[in-house]
Amino acid sequence: MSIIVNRDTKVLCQGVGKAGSFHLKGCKDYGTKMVAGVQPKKGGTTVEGVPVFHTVRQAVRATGADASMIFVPAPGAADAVLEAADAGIKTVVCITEGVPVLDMSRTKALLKSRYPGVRLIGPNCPGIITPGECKIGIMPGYIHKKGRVGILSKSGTLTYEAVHQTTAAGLGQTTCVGIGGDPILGSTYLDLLPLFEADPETEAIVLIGEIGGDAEKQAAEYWKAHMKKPMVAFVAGRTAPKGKRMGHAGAIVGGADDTADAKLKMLASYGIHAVDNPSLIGAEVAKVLGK
Amino acid sequence: MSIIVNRDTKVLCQGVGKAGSFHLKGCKDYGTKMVAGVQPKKGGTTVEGVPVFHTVRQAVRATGADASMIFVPAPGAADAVLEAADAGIKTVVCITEGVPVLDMSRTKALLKSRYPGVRLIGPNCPGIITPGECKIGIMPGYIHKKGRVGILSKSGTLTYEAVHQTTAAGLGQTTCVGIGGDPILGSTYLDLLPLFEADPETEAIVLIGEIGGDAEKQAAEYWKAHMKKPMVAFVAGRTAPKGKRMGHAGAIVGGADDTADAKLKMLASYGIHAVDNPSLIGAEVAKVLGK
Amino acid sequence: MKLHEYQAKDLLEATGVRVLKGAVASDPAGIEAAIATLSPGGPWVVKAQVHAGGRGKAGGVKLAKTREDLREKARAILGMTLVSNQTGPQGVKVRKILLVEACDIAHEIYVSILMDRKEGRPLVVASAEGGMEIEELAATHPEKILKEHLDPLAGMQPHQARDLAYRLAPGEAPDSPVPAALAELLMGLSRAFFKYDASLVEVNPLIITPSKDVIALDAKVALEDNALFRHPELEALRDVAEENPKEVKAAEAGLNYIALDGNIGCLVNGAGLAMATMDLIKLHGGAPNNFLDVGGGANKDTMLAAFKLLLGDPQVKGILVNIFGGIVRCDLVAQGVIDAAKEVSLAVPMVVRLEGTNAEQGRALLATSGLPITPAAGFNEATLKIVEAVRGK
Amino acid sequence: MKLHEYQAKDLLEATGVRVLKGAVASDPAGIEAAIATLSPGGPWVVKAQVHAGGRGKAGGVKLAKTREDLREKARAILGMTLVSNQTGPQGVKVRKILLVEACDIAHEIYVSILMDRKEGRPLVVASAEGGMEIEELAATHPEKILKEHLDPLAGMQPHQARDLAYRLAPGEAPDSPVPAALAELLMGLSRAFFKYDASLVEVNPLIITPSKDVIALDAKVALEDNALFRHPELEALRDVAEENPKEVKAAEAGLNYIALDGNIGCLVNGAGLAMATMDLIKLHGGAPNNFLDVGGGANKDTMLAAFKLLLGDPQVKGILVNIFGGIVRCDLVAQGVIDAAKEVSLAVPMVVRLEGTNAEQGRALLATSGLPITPAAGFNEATLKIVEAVRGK
Repeated sequence: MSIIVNRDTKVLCQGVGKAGSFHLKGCKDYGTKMVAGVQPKKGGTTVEGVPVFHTVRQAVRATGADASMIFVPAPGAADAVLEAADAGIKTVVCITEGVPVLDMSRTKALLKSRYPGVRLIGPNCPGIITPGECKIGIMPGYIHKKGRVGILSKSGTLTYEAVHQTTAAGLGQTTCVGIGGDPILGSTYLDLLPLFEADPETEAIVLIGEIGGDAEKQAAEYWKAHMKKPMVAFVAGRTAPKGKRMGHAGAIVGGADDTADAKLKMLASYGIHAVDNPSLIGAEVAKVLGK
Repeated sequence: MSIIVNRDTKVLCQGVGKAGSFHLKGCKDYGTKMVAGVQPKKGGTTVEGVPVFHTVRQAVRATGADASMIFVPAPGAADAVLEAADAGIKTVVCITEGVPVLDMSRTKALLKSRYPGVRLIGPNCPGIITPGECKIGIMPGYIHKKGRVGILSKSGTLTYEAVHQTTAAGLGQTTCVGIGGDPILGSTYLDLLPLFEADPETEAIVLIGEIGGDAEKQAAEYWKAHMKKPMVAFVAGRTAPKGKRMGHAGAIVGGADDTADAKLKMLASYGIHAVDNPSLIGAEVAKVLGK
Repeated sequence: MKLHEYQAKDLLEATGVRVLKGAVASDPAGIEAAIATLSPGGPWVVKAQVHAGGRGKAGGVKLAKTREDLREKARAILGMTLVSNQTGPQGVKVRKILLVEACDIAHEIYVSILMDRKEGRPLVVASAEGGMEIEELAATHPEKILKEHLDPLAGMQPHQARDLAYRLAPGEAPDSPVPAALAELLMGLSRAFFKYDASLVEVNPLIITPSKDVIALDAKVALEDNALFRHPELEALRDVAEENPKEVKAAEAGLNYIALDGNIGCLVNGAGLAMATMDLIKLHGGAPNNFLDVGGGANKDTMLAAFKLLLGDPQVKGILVNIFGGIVRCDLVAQGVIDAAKEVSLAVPMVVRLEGTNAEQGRALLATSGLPITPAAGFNEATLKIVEAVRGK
Repeated sequence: MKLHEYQAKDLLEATGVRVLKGAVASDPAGIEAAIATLSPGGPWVVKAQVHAGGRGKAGGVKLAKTREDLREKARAILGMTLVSNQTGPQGVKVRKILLVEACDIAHEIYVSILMDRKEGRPLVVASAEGGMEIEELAATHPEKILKEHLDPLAGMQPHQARDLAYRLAPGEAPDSPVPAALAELLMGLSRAFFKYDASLVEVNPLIITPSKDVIALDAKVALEDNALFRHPELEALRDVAEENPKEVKAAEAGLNYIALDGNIGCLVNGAGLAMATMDLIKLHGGAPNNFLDVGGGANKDTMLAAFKLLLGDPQVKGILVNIFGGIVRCDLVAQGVIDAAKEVSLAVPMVVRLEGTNAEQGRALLATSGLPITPAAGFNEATLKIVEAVRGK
């Protein structure tokens, strides 16, 4: 089992410029059902053996796609999200980084009021992968292995570390979701934790956080109140100085409770296995699962 | 019994200028629990023996009001609706006429997304009355009589006719709602018909329509599909020429199906007691109820 | 408030819509001045500027190939009485004309934005088959009508404009500039709709030229009267010459009045009751002369203005006053009727029905006034009496 | 992008916020010119224009009562090194000052608008007790902080502004003009927040004068970098002199770089891994010199620019390269490292950890390059090795 995406998910790619077509191919090669590309002025052509349409509506009508991967440049990314939602796409994964915060604020408001059934992941995220079934995003597929751990992360390459470590430990993953590093995200930990808890094959959850915001605290509270599966967590940014934006638009230390140290302590206080050494994530999960 | 408002409803009045305070007094004299007035710069004063506050939040905190009657002039009326909703008021009755259509379109969108539990009646309506218990609006209270008929109408004085006739026929009313004559209304027939159907004391429903829009058709379809109580209907505007706005902002003949004649025929075709003589509404209800 | 084509084009241009503006003339000298501003090589088009639609079929739009031809056609149209299916048989006088360069057309599109009252949201109605009457197309080929709702807070989204553009210009080559230009034009129409609080923005036809330009060739904009307070500068665009003079007069007196064809003058409080009164007159075989809602503030001044309006109309052969006093007190209305009737000298039969607050006192006042007023107890009786009174007149 | 007070005031004034603009000077002649524009009667205030906060306590804001006093204080502040709790011990040089008329103050208010990431909506944070540091107030008297969310599509609604105004100026008489003026000022702040894609709009203090004027006495605006493409005209407001020169240089090279205090230069792909690398260095007793995310496009040019930046910093005593190749191929990264290292002559120890796509090939390339590079297999091992290598340096 898995969450959100699986072998039946039919994916289209919005934005098939250089990056979009490169990753469209990557996902296709991984085995994902890539059914269409979308780009104005490119309708009627093909990219990597996949038909391209001018609009998402056209693509959905022709292919029945139910998920989208967005590589549209930042100025048009929020509009691309809404275009996908409006065309009936249920899972929208926005890889694009640099989307203006107000665009996301407005887009979330519109999604909530007009398209309540749509799940947006990202923006500024590596995507989502169910190993061996469906990869929507830019993660290196080969490091993943079908298995027992659900991974939820604000970071890209740091997620790869966690994946690599859990694969090396022989645990493997059910589904890995990079929720993105922006201040306003389509899906938060809170939106996705219930899915992992409900997924029968997910035995443990790895949560990778960052400085900035209180999403980790909300996750810990939710975990404590509603979840039975063990959770291993790491929070990046212990060395980040206050007020400096650490690459991710959301990774900026705010108030006193918003340091990585404070977050790690907070997580531990809830009973979550908080590790302060990011190279020990896999080992900690193995220990927790008694392996 | 009754719908929406009753003897326990605590009402505040937004806009206590000349018209607002006049009708505040009218409602209070009728027996309505008028608990507050709201007008910036008038906070701390009293109007007709009722304390006035600068803002609805202040008024709600001090008085526990749960309904509002709005007389704020058109440019600020939509904002007044949102102010009431934001302060926790659940029933908002907007009497003001001349509210710009786009203001209402935006206000409905915001009510739906931010304040889904709020019921707006109007704008440009006479209000709502549960005879003997609660009058929120400008209707002459004394023509009403506690009784068996629910009245739902786009028109003001024409509603009074229906009330007068049903009172004269000895039937009386459970609750009468003037939904208003504007193109975009806070509550439509569709929103209120289920309440009348569910109200044990309402035995029959009078629906008074007008040219413009297809609200009457929607009501007829709903009635046919979901309601058991008999309905008597009249539609004003048989003599209205196409393209001319008949007083109410919404009363304008549109397409071919949008004449009063067509609407009356349509209503009759669904099994509704459609009368073409507005002076016979009361008699028709009496006949239908076998009196 | 309806606008003329040339006014609509000015407003649309300001929100980024590409239009052909041309030049307006309202007299012969103006025609010469307008011609001087146009490019020397024709052809050109002369377009009557009237608020009524259907002007093309009515001879209000003409193509001219030479300068002399242009001058002649401009002079012919300016001042003509234009009779279309929307003007009534009496027609309307053409007081202004627009002279504009003609344009080659490869494709005609229909687009409008209006408020969908059912959904409570603005709606784009469009068709790849423009140029013809949209009602006709909607009746015969509903599948050719595209509909797209707009969020009232967010306005038209770029993806909606793109989607519409590709559907409205389906035959374009992949690298054609048309879809992007069309999408941008649609965004401009949406901006105009929201910016001006329009009740209608309509472009028919919106054209694609053989050289792939996308232009709003015609334009119709109606503004919402209730929102004009936000746009005081647009009030100057009102052309009262295009409106019914009786209605203009009534509006000046603060009356809610619509002129009709019948001979029974109606004076009622409340729009719904006013319509129902007209309906009942017709049901009893009479013909209402007007819709007149004196509203909740019916007093002596309103009554006087209303009576003057009705009695000043030679078509009016009788008057029905129907008041359901709620907020309005019937005794005050009766006094208003009496005072007004005395001042204007009542020469036609008048039936008065008073009901509601202080109705008894009002009726008593009328009964003792000595005026030739027929009282009526009920709504039905009142209309029967006035229909009877004017029968054969 | 942070703005100076005088820039922020210009932007706020354009959205209807009442400010005292004064005059800016950046040299002695400018001071004279600025003084000439001010009203002759004092007092006036001289305010250092630096991006760092806390300038009042640091001596960057002074009141002057006479013209001579004003001139002296302006000259003293311009060019001073201002050390506040936000500048670090080295302080910042004052390159610009704002001279502005002083204002009598009856009441000080704090207002800011920023994005609440938890709710995904803009949030107004305000207090009737302005003038002091809001963090302090929030800690000691959280009940004195008002919070009001804004709808991102609709913006601040008039009723929200009114409600805030009455709560922020509670002692006003019923007929006082203050609540309405304050509400209008708040609406102006909201318009500015949305119009400019601000990440922060802050006014502290917002004052009420004894004569009941409502004025934004100070103003802080930060713009969202990601949205600057929508506001090319605002790019000119960037003051690079206020930014860390290493960070400015890095930004010019397209690198995502933040300067820190330690001696281990870090070069990592991905922001999260970069932070985790810094964290692990610290966990092992080392001190990172920087955050540096080379992103997904790590190639020879990026590597070269990154190495130049790190090696040009005398504080850097060792370099850790940590790459988890996903999209990035490790063999290409290794080649980039080799090429760059040759070009800049590597004088400090360097540990390289390559993992992911083509890691084997990458490691082999490094091993045979002849460069003094220490390979590391794992994340942990790599940080241990570099900490060891720079220990005692």
